[in-house]
Amino acid sequence: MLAQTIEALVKIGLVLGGVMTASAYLVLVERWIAAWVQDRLGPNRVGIPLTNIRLWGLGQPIADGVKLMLKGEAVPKHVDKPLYYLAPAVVFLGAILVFAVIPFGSVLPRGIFPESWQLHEPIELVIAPQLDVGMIYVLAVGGIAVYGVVLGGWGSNNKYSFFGAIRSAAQLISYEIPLGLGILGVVLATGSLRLDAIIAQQADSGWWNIVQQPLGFLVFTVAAFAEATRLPFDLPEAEQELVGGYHTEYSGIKLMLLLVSEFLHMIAAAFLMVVLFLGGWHIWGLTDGIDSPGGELVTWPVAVLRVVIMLAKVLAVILFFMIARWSWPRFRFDQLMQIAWRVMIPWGLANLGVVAIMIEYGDRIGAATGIDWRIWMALIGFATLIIVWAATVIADPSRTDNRPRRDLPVPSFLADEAN
Amino acid sequence: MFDIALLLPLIPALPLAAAIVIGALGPWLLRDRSHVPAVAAIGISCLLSLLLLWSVHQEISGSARQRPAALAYTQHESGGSAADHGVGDDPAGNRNSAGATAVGFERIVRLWTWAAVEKAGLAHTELTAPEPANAGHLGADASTVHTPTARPAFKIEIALRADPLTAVMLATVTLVSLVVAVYSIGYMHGDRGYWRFFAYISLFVFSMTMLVSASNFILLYVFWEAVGLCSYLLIGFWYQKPEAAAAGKKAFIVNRVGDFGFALGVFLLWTTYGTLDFHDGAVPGILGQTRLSGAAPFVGGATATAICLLLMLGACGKSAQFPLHVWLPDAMEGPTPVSALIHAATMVTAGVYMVARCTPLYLASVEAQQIVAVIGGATALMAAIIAITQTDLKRILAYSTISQLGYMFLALGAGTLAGVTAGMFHLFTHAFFKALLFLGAGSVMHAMGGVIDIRCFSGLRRIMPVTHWTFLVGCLGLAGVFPLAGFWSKDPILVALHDQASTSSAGSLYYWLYIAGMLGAALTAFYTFRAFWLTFYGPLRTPPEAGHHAHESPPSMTGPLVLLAVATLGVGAAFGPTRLFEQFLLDTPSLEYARALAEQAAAGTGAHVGNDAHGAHTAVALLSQAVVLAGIALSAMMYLGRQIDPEKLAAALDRAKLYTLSYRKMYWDEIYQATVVWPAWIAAQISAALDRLVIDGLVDLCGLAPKLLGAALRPLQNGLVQYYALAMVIGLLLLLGALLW
Amino acid sequence: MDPHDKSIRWIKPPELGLLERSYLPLFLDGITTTLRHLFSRKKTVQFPDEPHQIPDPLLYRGVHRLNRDEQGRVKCVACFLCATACPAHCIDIVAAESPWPDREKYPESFTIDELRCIFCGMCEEACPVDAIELTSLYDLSGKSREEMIFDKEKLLSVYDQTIDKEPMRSRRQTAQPAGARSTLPTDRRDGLPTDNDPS
Amino acid sequence: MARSASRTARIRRRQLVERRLPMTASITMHYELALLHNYLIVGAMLFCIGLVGFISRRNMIVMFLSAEMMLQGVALSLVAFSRVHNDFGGQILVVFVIAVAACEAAVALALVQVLFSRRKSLDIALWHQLREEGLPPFPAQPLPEQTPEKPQWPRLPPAGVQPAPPSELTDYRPDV
Amino acid sequence: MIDPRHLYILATVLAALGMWRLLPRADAGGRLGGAALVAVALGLFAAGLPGLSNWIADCVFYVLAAVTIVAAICTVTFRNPVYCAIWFGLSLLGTAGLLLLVGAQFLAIATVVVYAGAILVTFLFVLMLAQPEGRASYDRVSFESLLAAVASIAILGLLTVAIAGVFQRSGESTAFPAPPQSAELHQKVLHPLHTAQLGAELFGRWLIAVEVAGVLLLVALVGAAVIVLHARSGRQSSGPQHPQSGGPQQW
Repeated sequence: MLAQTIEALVKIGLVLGGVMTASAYLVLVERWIAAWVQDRLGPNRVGIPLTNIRLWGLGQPIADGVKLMLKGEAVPKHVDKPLYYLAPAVVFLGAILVFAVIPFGSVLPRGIFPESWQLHEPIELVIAPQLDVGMIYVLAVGGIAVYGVVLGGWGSNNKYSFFGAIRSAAQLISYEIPLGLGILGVVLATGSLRLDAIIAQQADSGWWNIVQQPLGFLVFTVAAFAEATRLPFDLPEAEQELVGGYHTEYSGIKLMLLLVSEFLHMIAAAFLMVVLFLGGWHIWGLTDGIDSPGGELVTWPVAVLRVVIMLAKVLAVILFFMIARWSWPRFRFDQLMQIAWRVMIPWGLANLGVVAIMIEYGDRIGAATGIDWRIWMALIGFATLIIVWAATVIADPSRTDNRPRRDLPVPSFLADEAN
Repeated sequence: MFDIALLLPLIPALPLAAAIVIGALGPWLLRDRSHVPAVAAIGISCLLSLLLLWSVHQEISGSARQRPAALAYTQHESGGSAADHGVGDDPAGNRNSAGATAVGFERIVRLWTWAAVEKAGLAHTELTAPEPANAGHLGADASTVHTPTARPAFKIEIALRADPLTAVMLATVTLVSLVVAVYSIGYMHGDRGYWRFFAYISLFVFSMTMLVSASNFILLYVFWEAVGLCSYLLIGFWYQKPEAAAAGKKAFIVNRVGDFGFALGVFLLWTTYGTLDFHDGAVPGILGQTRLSGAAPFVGGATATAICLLLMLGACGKSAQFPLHVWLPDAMEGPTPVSALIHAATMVTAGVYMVARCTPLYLASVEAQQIVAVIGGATALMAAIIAITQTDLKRILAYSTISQLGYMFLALGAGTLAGVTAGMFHLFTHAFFKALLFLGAGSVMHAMGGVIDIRCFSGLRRIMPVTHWTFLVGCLGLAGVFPLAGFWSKDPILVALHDQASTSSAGSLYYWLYIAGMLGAALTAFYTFRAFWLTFYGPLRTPPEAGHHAHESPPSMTGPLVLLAVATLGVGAAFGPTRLFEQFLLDTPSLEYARALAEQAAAGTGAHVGNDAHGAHTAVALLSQAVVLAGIALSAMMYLGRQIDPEKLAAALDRAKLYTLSYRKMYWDEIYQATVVWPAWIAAQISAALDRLVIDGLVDLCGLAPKLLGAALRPLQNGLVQYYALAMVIGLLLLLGALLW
Repeated sequence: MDPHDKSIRWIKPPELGLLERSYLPLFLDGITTTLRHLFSRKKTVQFPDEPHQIPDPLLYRGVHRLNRDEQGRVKCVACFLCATACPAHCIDIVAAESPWPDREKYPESFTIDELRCIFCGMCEEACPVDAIELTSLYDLSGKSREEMIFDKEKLLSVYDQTIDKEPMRSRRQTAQPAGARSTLPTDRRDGLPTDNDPS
Repeated sequence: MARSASRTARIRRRQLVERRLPMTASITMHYELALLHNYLIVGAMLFCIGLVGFISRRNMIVMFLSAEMMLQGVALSLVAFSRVHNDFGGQILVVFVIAVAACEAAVALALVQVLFSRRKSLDIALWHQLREEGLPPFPAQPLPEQTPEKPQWPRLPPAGVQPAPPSELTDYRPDV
Repeated sequence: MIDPRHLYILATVLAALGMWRLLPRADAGGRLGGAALVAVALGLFAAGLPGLSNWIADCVFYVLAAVTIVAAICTVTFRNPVYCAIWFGLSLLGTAGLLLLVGAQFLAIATVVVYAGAILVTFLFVLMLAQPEGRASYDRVSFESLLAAVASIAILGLLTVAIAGVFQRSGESTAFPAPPQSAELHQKVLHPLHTAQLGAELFGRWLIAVEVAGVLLLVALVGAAVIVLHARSGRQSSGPQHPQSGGPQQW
């Protein structure tokens, strides 16, 4: 019991510390990339304090954190205080709780701890192993995170915040559906909701889900961007329109929690993309493993290598997130909604249908044609992607008419203005 | 090549499909092209009908050689005691000795069973089983046929039949429909309801073809009603016109009277025969091979008379015969192509068709035959008299239609095989020349801007030569001038009557009918040519509605006219003297039966049908020609040459109120108004008052008590759902408390 | 804005082609631009380590200086034109009787509050004797407000520091090429150039 | 799973141990039965609290929240029964309850939205057309109008005029 | 020895009075007293509950139940509907925890996903859009607060007393069905692949019901859309012009 508690605490500490540190440093990376894309150098001065050692600016996150924590906090007079205080906590909680089920490696080798500790070996590198509802848990926690934003916006009692909150609520609820649809395809292919099982399935077959379900990957990626409110979907805090969106009225450590939560969302989304679609810790030839359930064949080098590969993949995805930010402009809000409801959900459904059919009949098709059915699945997956994309392009569902309605009577507030 | 089983359903199916297509797409897609599906479907149907006709002909001529010699029926003696249960009245008793080997040609196409009720009817053992006394005389196989049936099942099969009668009717109907549809393209051009018209026409063609090819009474009745519906829709096609709407209503209601009789007749048929099929099924069909070949006899006596008269009532309604003829002249409010197609050529002949189809039933009842003949004769004469004085061209033609239909019934009522075939032949030729005349009248109306009163125009032959010549052909055909269709079809009718007058037991009755027919022929010639002279001769006058440039109609209208004129010229000569039509029709089971009966009668009397009286027939023909020419001459004198002043003559006749009698259509509308409409209206008013005052008052009184009670409880219903929920909770509380304590 | 306003001209949005609707060109365009810039040469100047190169010192408006004439005297004649022209009211002049015969007044004290100054160059424009000028010194900083109020001596010392690099305006103008405006087309009726003119 | 197996093993060892409650008599109850008992009571409480809210609250949305709460109470009881019967039936019924609740929420929200847009109020008392004819409408209880506290928005002075410092800052300025 | 049923009756009376005081009323007083009454009543209820023979389980259960019930009471009694929704969210989380405790992993998460993640947020959304400025008068009064509280809580009393009575009798007689053994539970309801088991049951034995529920969801979706769209189009059609005539489409 004690050993298990300690094991859990160690893992929690590892994950929390790692993720928080990572998010701090990812801020630095984000600033670097922002600078580089704009032909600047980015922060590169803050190194070890009181010395001239700059270390390419690696001390910057510490300085930022300290600054935000020590800064005076201004609480506006007009806010709804309980909600205003509750919001950052909820946002942060929602962001951090996701990591309970996200594996950051596979397992540790057996036999490294004494029997008397009664540990369940091999140690799985995830805080809550064996949680049977892993994937839905992710969705549930993601749903909780909406509250923080909504409450922050409402509690701030400020129209920019409120607009941001309302937009955010609509966006997050809408994009939960394509997110779920993207996940469902993978879950269907795996037959389990557990993330380690999803990785193991990809590793065992050697076919990553991105190859098997490219359409699902696309849908999931777009939905993940939107759920993380990253550009081009950062409507809730669109600076040009809403000052700062729902965190306009926040400052100090509360602001830091909100900002860190955004990075945590991004990290979680990157982890999920890697786990669901990019094979997790798997690389062909390096970390192939039929062994994941028992971990018998896992040796220390393999275990470490898997962690490294997984984190490398995650980092790559995060870099993509950051580069994407500077590559494409923000969507208009109506376009955002159109994309969710009229593009991504049909795509997700199409993907789900194709995956279901292939899971059910794939081996028969394979047997009939003499070709591995996973090849068929990949081919059909890409064909589906092209077909639905082409259909979407032709049907053009994301177009909306935003022009003012001149056939309606002038709204009263405009009429007053005219007078 | 084409199987009958394929052809037969296709013929009605195509117009139905066209009707659906036009109905669905007409208002927004087809619009001015609405005629395309209709004409195409009817055209193909027409082609298929001709193919069917040919196929039937091939089948008959192929199978005529190898008809089974005998079905081994024993002769059934006619017993005097048979009368009490209706078997074997004198014609029926005699016919069994005919051998009845030939039962004609028929082919049944069963599409599906619409309804099936097991053990619906009464057991008809007493109908089919021989009397116990006669049982010994029957052969072994006869007893197997005559086994007492269990209670028969009531089955409605969607069964179509192909036999010569149906084939001829189908060909006639679809051909005339095609011609009229083509004509309508020009005539209805630019009308607001263009698509609607062609949808209705297609629907009508579907209904009519189904009617003539139906093989049971239910289906016949259904499509009998369906053509009535189409007729109603098309009469009231211009429903904005109050006259058209009223005419449609009148037609519909008058037809209901006839159809009620028809329905009763069908019920009686069911209770009598235990089936409604024409053909043999599990039970021998009413007109089926079994019954016709003598295995299951027809019911005679009062039952037969009742059945026949009820059916006749239906036929009277549909074919506008004497008491129920009043709707047809009013039906001329519809578009002229409709008058030509429905109210002259096809639908109104449904009654004739039905009576002809049921010939064996009528043969079982002499009284019914005579009544048919009397009604036909009366109608023919009466309508002709009325037509003399009418001034509306279409009404003249309408009354002539009634008159000609009367001729047909006269022929059917003659009760001889020759009469039946003559009636059908008249139906066939009449379809062409009456359609021609109506279409000609439509052409005139088209040119005159909708005016149809012959007093308003004259001398139109100069501006409408084609219409003039074709109309002339039609008039000659209708009048029955020698080589034209009317002569060849009307003459056999008169001959049949003449024969019947000389041979029948009721000779004097038929003699008077023969005279009425002659008189009718004269009057027909007179009024036909009266209208013709007044319209096309004399000084050129056009009504102001026609505008300055009254002109001949477009080719799409004159083309059908010419086609029909050619048919009128040729069809009589082609089928009349050669007797092809008659020979062909004789292979119809019903008529085959009549022939067998006639042969048997002839054998009984030792005479030979149709041979001995050749001289008499020539005399009849010459007499009729003379009468017709006299009528034409008289009209020419009155209206062309003005040797006789028609007004003076009218004034002279009117001293005995004769002219007014004819002009006011013998006051039939007024009589109906006084005897039916007003009493019904008064009764309705009384009933309404009674209902409103007495019955409603009582009911209201009963309703008052709950109302008072409700007023006391009303405040509980305060409209707030939560109070209702609270009441529920309190109720639940009481319930739980009672349960737990 | 009243959408019923008749004066509004409604502009039709551009129709997108199939390819553009597929989002792929935009996608590729965005990512290639980003990647190109990601690896391109950076333009940042590492300021304290590398000196900032001002492209044209003559155009740059930095710290003020008070010019001296040939005899080393302050050129200013205390006419107050610069103080009048200054939109930030940062120039404070105390005039006094000139000790020299060639002018009536001279500034007894001449103070510029560099914290209030907006470096617009109006004073330089206004000065009739080219006494006040803006140099290209940009790294002006101080540890107190008082330090940032430049008096006459300090302004003159700026002149002493910078005179070698930046000659006085009067001398600059001689080096200027012939006036650009004289080359403008004059055949137009109003004689004014337009942006649309193809020449 | 193995962990929970060991936990239940321990529970099995102790499941008949008596436990003394502070006020009541010592109640000996099988672990599963005790669980069922407690869950039923909690479920009943949720249900009844929801009932109170549904009957008495006038805000339409709060009414719906209360209705959902009643569903939650039922769901708790069902799941407890499911466990004590060792059968998935109860849980599956809860799945359907959730589905029905989702439907209800969708339709209810649509209705609320429409009703709100008609009367600009969420008051259920405005909607009593179900009442009998001739009855007076629901009497609105006279309430002292509670004027909302006037929010103090920061205001910019007119251009060119120095903003006057807030009164509380004229005496004491901690930031200077 | 105190019969827990007596405790429950006492608690019911207190809770009814407390709820009455807590509900929004025109006189707007006595809320603190109401809260105290309700707290005492809850304590009495808790005292009547049998222990779970494991102090950890006890703690977890009592904490979760307290969170659930207190949040539920707050939901019903708070004046500000936004707070009501938030409290309801907390109550839902407590319920999810209770479900987790009893081994229904999937339902716990599904409750959070569907209720908290979707339904409640949508409620909140509408509430925020529809909430007028200040506190609405209808949020400060309630219908028949005394009668509603007393009747509803009386039902609670009946239920709790009945439940307690049934369980007390079960200790005496053997007629009560034997509770399942832990091993049995782990074979079925607490199976390690709990979700898969539930899914197999759901899509096997209850497939038709699932289909029906799916149809119901679809109908609700369409219905909701139709209600809103219909209302919207109805508003528009009352405007002076037809929507398509003379709009900006006329370039």
